[in-house]
Amino acid sequence: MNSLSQLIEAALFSAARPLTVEELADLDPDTNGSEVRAALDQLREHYDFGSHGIELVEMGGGFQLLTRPVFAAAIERAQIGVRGSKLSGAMLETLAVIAYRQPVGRAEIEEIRGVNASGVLRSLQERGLIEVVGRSEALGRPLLYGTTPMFLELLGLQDLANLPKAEELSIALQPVPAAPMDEDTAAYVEAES
Amino acid sequence: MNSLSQLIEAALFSAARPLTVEELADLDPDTNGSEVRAALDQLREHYDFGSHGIELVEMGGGFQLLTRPVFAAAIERAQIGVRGSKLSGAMLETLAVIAYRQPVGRAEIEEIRGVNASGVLRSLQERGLIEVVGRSEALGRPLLYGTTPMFLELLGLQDLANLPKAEELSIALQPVPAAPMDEDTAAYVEAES
Amino acid sequence: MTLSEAPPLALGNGSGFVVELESFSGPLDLLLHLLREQQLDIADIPIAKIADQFLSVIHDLGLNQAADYLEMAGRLLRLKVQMLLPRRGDGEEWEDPRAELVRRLLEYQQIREIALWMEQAAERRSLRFPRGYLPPPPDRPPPPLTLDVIDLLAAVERVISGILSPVLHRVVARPLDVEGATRRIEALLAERGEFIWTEAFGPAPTIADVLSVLLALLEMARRGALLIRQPAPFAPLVVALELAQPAD
Repeated sequence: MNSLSQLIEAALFSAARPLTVEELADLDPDTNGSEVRAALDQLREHYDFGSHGIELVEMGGGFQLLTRPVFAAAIERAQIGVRGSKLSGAMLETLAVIAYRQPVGRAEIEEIRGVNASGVLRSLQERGLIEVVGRSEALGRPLLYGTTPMFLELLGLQDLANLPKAEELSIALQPVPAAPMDEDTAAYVEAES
Repeated sequence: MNSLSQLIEAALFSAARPLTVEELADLDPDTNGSEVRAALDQLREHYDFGSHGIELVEMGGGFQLLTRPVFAAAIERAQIGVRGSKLSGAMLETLAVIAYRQPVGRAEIEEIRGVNASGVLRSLQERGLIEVVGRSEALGRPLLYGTTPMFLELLGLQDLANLPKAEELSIALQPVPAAPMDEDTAAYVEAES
Repeated sequence: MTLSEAPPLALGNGSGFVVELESFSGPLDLLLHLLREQQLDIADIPIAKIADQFLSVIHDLGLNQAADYLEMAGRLLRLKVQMLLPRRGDGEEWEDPRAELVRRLLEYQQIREIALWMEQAAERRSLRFPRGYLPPPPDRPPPPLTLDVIDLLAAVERVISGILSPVLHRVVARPLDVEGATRRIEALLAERGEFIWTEAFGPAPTIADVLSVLLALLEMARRGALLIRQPAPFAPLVVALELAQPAD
C-alpha cells in the first residue's frame, strides 16, 4: 500500500469511529479529497482480497474499520468483545417515525404511535441517536427532532436514503379516499385531530 | 492469511486490551497454543511486510494491534480520535443570552430559553467561554455569568462592542422594556440593582 | 411480519383475555393484535366487537400506559355509537366514521414494519465490532473550538424567536408603611372628623402607598377607631370617626 493508505489505515484504526473524507484529508497538508478516496479504495481492496478478519465499511457519512460479521460469534463466545445492547420496541418505533418524518415534533410522534413519547425521546437523546433540530412554528413552538449520524452508524447505513422506501414496504400507506363529510363526522374528525 | 490468523486479527482488533495466547486459543475449540503462535507469526509478518499503518506488538504478556509510531504525529495533528468540538445549539443559545445580557444569572437564562441551564453553564465554564463575574443581590445571591476573553478570541472580536447591536438584529434582544417611573420606583429600582 | 413476535392471545373462560401487556408498545399495537388474531380486515373493523374486546383486555391493564389505552377505549366506544346511528337514506355517499382509525392503523403498521427492518439492520451491524482498545488521550490542550459570529447570531435569533413573551415580571417584596398611613389617617380624622379615603394618599401615590392606607384603614376599623361607609354604589369610600357616626 502507498504511504497515504498506510496513514489512513493508522488513522481509521486509532479513531474507532467513522471518519469523513474531509477529516482524513486533514491528515496530510499535501493531499486532497480525490487522493484520499483513491487511498481508501486501495485499502478496501487490500482488506477484501488479502483474506483479513477486518474490513473497511462506509457508514454514517464516513469510513470505519470493523471486524467481519463471520467472526462475531467466536469473539463473543471467548468474551473478548461484547455486542451493544438492543433497542426496545418503543425506541425502534419512535426512531422509525423520526427517521421518516424528520424534523418532527413530539405531538406527531405520539399521534402516530398512540402513546406518550417523552420518556422514549429522552432515552434516544441520551444515547445520541436523535437530537433537537429546531422549533416548530406551531403554538407553543414545540421542539423538532431529527436523527444523528450515530443513528446511521447504529444501523450500519451510509445515509438516510438507504432506509427502505415507503413503496418497498409490504404495507403501503394508502390515503383514505376523501368523501364529502356529513356534519357529524366532520365534528368527530375535528375532535379527533 | 489462514482462517485462524483472520479470526485472531478480528479478536485483537475488537479487544480492549492485550490478549494472551491462552485467551486467543479459546476462540476456537479445535486449536491449541502452538497453532495460535504460528498464526500470530503469520499476522505479524503480514503487517510488517505488507507496508501497513498498524502492527502487531507483544506487550504485557499479551498481543495487541497498534498504529505505527511514525503516523502518531499526523494523527494527533489532525485531532482524529477526539470527537468534534463544535458547540451544540444549546451552548450557542446560552452563550448568546450571556453575551447580550451579562452579567446574568441562571434563572434569567432559563426563563429566556425555557429549559434548565445548569449542565450547559458548566460545559461553557469548562471550555473557558464564560465565567462567574459576581453575585446578584437577589434572594439566595445567585451567581452571575459573563463572557471571557477566550469567547472574544473565538469570534475574532476585539471587544463586546463589536458584537452586532441588538437593534441591528431583526428582532432586538432588548433589555426589559422600561416603563415610565415615578421617583419612588426609580429609587427602589436603584436599590435593587 | 410485524406482529409475529407478539404473544398469542389466550381467550379466557368467559372472563375475557389473558394478555401480557408489556408485550404491546401501545393501544394501536394491541388493536392490531386483536384484529390479526381473529383474522379481521382492517378496512372493515367490526367496531362493536373489537371495542368490547379492547375494553375487557385493558381492564386488567398495568398503570404505566393506562391513559393511552383508556383514550383509545374512549375513541372506540364513540365509534361504536356512531356506527349504530341510522345512515341517511338520501343517496349521498356515506362517510365511514372508521376511516380515521383505519388510516391510523395502516400508518402505525407501516411504522412497525420499518421498526422491524431497523431492528434487523442494527442486528447485522452489531455483528461487526469496532476497534476495542483506545489509548488514553494524550496530555495536550483541548482542541480549538469552532465558533463564529454567524453561528452566534443564528443562536441569538433562535433565542429571541423562542421567547413567548418578552415581558419579564419582577416580583419584589417592598415594605409597606402602615404606621405612616395610620398617622396620616389619625391626623385627618382629628382635623375633619370625616374624609374621602383617597385623600389619605397624598399626591402621586404609588401602589405601595395605596396598599399602606388600605391596610391602615382596615386595621383601625377592626380596632373600632373609625367607620368606613360607601354612600352609594361605586361612590368613593368615606372614612369617619366611629364615635361621630354610630353604626346603623
